Amino acid sequence: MSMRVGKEEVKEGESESEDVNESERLPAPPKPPRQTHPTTTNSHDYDSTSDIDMDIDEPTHSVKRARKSVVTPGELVTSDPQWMRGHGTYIPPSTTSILSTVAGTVLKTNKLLSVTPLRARYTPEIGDLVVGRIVEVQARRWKVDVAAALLAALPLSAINLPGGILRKRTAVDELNIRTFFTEGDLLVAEVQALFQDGSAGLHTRSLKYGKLRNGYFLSVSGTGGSRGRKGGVARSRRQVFTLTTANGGGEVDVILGVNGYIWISKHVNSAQGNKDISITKLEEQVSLGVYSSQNEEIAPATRREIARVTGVIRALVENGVGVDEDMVVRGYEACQEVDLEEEGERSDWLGGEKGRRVVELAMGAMVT
Amino acid sequence: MPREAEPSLNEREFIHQALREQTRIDGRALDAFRELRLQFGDERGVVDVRLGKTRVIARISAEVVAPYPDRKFDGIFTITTEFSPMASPAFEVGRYTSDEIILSRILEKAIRRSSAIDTESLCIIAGLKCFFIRADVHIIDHDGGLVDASCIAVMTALQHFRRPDVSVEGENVTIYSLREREPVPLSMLHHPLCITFSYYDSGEIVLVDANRLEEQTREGEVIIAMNMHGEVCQISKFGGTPVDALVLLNCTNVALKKVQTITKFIQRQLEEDMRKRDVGGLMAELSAENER
Amino acid sequence: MPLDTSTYALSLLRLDGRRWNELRRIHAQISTQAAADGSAYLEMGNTKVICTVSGPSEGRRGQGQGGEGGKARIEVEVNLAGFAGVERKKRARGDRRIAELQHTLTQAYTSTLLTHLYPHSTILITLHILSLDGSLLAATLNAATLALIDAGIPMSNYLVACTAGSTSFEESDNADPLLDLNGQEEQELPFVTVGILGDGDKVSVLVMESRVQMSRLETMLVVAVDGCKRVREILDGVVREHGRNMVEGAVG
Amino acid sequence: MASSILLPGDTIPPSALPHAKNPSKPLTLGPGLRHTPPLTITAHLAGPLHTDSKKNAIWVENNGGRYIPHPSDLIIATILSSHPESYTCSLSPYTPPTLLPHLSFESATKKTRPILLPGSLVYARIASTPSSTHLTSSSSSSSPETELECIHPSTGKADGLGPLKGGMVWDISLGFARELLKKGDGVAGIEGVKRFIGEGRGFECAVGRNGRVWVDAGSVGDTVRVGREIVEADGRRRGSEWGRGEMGFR
Repeated sequence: MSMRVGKEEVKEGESESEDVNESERLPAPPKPPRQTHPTTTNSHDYDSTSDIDMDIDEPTHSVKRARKSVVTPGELVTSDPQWMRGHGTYIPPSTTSILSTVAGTVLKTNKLLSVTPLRARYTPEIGDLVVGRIVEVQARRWKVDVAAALLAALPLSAINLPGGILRKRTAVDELNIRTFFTEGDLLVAEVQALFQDGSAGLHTRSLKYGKLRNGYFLSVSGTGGSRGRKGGVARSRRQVFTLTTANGGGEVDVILGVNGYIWISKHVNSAQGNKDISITKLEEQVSLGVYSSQNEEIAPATRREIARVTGVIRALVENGVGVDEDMVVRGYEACQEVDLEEEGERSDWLGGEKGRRVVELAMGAMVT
Repeated sequence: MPREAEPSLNEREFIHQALREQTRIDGRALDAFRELRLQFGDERGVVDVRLGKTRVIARISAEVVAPYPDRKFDGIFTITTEFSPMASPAFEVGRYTSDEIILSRILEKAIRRSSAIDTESLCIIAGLKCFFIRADVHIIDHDGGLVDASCIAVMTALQHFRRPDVSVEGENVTIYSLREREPVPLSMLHHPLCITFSYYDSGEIVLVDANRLEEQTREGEVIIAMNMHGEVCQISKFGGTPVDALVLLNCTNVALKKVQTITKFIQRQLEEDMRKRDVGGLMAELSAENER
Repeated sequence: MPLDTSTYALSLLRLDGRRWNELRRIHAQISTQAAADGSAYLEMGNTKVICTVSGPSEGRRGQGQGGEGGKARIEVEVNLAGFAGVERKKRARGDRRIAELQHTLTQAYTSTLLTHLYPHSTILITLHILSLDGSLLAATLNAATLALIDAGIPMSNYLVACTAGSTSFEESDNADPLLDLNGQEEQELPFVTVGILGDGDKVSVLVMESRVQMSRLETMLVVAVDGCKRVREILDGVVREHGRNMVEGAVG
Repeated sequence: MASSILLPGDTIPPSALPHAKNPSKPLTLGPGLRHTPPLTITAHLAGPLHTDSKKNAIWVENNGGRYIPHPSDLIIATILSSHPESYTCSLSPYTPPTLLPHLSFESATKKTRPILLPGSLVYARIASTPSSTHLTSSSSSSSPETELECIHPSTGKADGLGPLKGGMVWDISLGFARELLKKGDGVAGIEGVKRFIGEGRGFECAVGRNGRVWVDAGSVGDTVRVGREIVEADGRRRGSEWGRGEMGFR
């Protein structure tokens, strides 16, 4: 009796020849007596999808078309060995064909084939601007939730210590670590390094970064992440911008973290008008309030506009539109237009039908 | 806290390489079981099973209880498993590992659900009194193959066990002690046994009765329970690397041969034990008759 | 047995009017739960399952980091609603059957997902069974596959599952195979649950809990594998449909 | 050398003490013995008593199951994980994890150190054990964990220590491992192993005091053969004890 089973050739992705293969490998399903096989009703409904399968089998074809069409896990992207596999693909052992591992769209960069998932958790990349939340304080670093697979690390040595950039980190700072950031604090930071396991190292060594206050947090994660995915934050030239709002709301800062975390806050003119102040002076000024967790006074009108911007972003996400500076500005303008059209009692809630109108209007503005 | 040693990379690589060359590190053929030894206790229904270094003790006990209200005509039969930390550093008291859940579920499916015991025969008076047969399985030493060894232990112990004889007169039940009447064997409908297959290289290499090291390095397992008449009682392949359907069908054929061999071995051992007991047993019976 | 075979032999129609090789209606949706990283809702006939996936994310404290060998750990929680069956049953928390189900799903996805891409992290799959009418394991596997795709977690292929049964336990000539058993049929007839990876004959999960002649097994396996391929087509259609909506129709 | 079998609590008669050639050398008590001042020595392990008059040492041989690290023992360790400055290693399931500093390899610097994946094997020496009340722990440091090293602390040479590539590991009893490593026949105990293995075979091997033998004989078949011969020799050696220990189960 032999326990070794000879390996039969496995043919990948040839859906047409599947039936032939199967009968060689396993006996065909037996026919019950006096019974003719009804054709399977289900396969008819999905005939359209199998057309796509076949098109994609052609390597040259697939890459051109794939910008639009969706591949699903296990689908053959190409069997042409000239391509290199990138994210979202894999090569089964002892073959040269590249299969997709996620549902998404094919992306080709030179000879690199990758599949961008329709939706995934945020994958950190160096240089990303992210909004995060401190979840753990350790001896010389913080652990920050940035909606990635692993918590990011923010070392004590990678923050601006009060008293100037050039100051050395001391043992006293280590003891007072919670006076800078403590559990639950929100911050904006940049991804400085990636570790072996894919987790990110952050830094806040710039005036742009640091603790967040005076505002409102919004998460569009789940759709968050890279490459301008629909319904998430798009990587763009500017992730941080200031919006001049109507209705006496003043200026509102918007920070679009690439990780899908968004911060909308009252604009504070700390360094305004002191453009020619020396660096060290500026640092001193920074040290005063930068680690404060105390909100400043925010006028009701500003609060209302912060909420409106939040509503606009939420409406964009709900309707599957990528969020970037341009869209937020257009969305906000569209929102005002819709508000003007509305008569009688006005609702500030931007869900449902009104949200959809706002987004349509904003999208229309982009096309023209 | 003890922690079970994970096989080192060297060991993993070596075992794989050896299997590709049809060699197992303990020198067995790929389809060979380790040496199986059965030792019966003085008492009926106690069996000590050794499969290589793996050691399992099963003990059967019976008491008279009221049947479950929804199953008035059936006796009760349960199997409990006990993993002792002495068997392996992986086991802890009071913590259920997935090993334990799988073992108890497989025994449940292979023996109880496949009705190896005729539970109706355990009924004394419908709805009032029945036998409660309990099989306790203790894992004493763990070197792989727990499911196979435990199944052998329970099945052998059930066949070795004798329950007290009873007589019913109306509502009155008399349970005879061992001295009064020769106890009776349990009524068994069939004798299922479990065979665990471990596979490597997506099912290209299939082993039976893997030891612990082989279990730790395998890609997956298939546990097949069957009886010697070719009836499959349960199959469990809980994930693991996918294998070809044909490999699985081939496993059932191998399992049948193994089950037939082991069933015969158990039968022989039971008969031998009977003969040993009979010398004294016959004497006792004779002397009892003389007294009468 | 008598329940099914008696009428089936005459009409070749099963209790719910299906023929031997017909699947029940499969209805599936993905991205149903906004709060989860991935989610899906699946109906196979009257078996209704909702599944959410969270992760890969940093595991809960004190549980160690990730799985063994620098791979992501997969945790599965199955919750069988008290109202899922015909009678309301209160189930003990340590129900071994549920524990076994969780173990099966964990094992199946540990080898299907490309867990080495997410070292030190945990992927949590939560399943709620809202209504139960057979094919419990198959439905949970299918729902989890959809939810994992929605979460964008890389997998080597679809893991789809289906059940198949036989109208007789014995080795006799007039036994017919049946595809996709409902709850009533599962109680009466022997059946297997088969989960296959992709569209070949690669069996990832195989569970059979009934006693049956081994010659029956082959037929049941063939029918189930065939059913899995059809289930895969349906699920793939759902994913593509969803994908098209996300890629093309941003508004409306 | 082995004179009598001791049981825990037995007192060592003065006649059993080694007759030191050099009377000024202090008596060394090995494992299993406890000194109660002024002059009583009692056993706290069961086993045969061994004496060495050259070293003026006395100890109880015990084939106990659990390995307890002692400084300068040679062991085979499995890497569990890597940390900024050291690896965590496992010696046996019941021994607490030990540390192996990254720089403790031959010619290792911050930049060029061996990268060892979890599950790799290393042949190492125990550098220090946590300070304890053990009689033998004279050279222990105050580190809370056992530390390993793969270089000779003074010469900086590997002396055969370091990562083990390929091959296979077999478990043997602790007593057998000690026996193989005895008599200073080469570092890795290969001479000890050769006493039990037929001549005419080339193979590499390393014996760890934690009850593990690593063997690489080139081919799979030869490695299996050598490994099984060692394991069988171990079985034969304790065969008599085991045969008696086989209790009839009642």
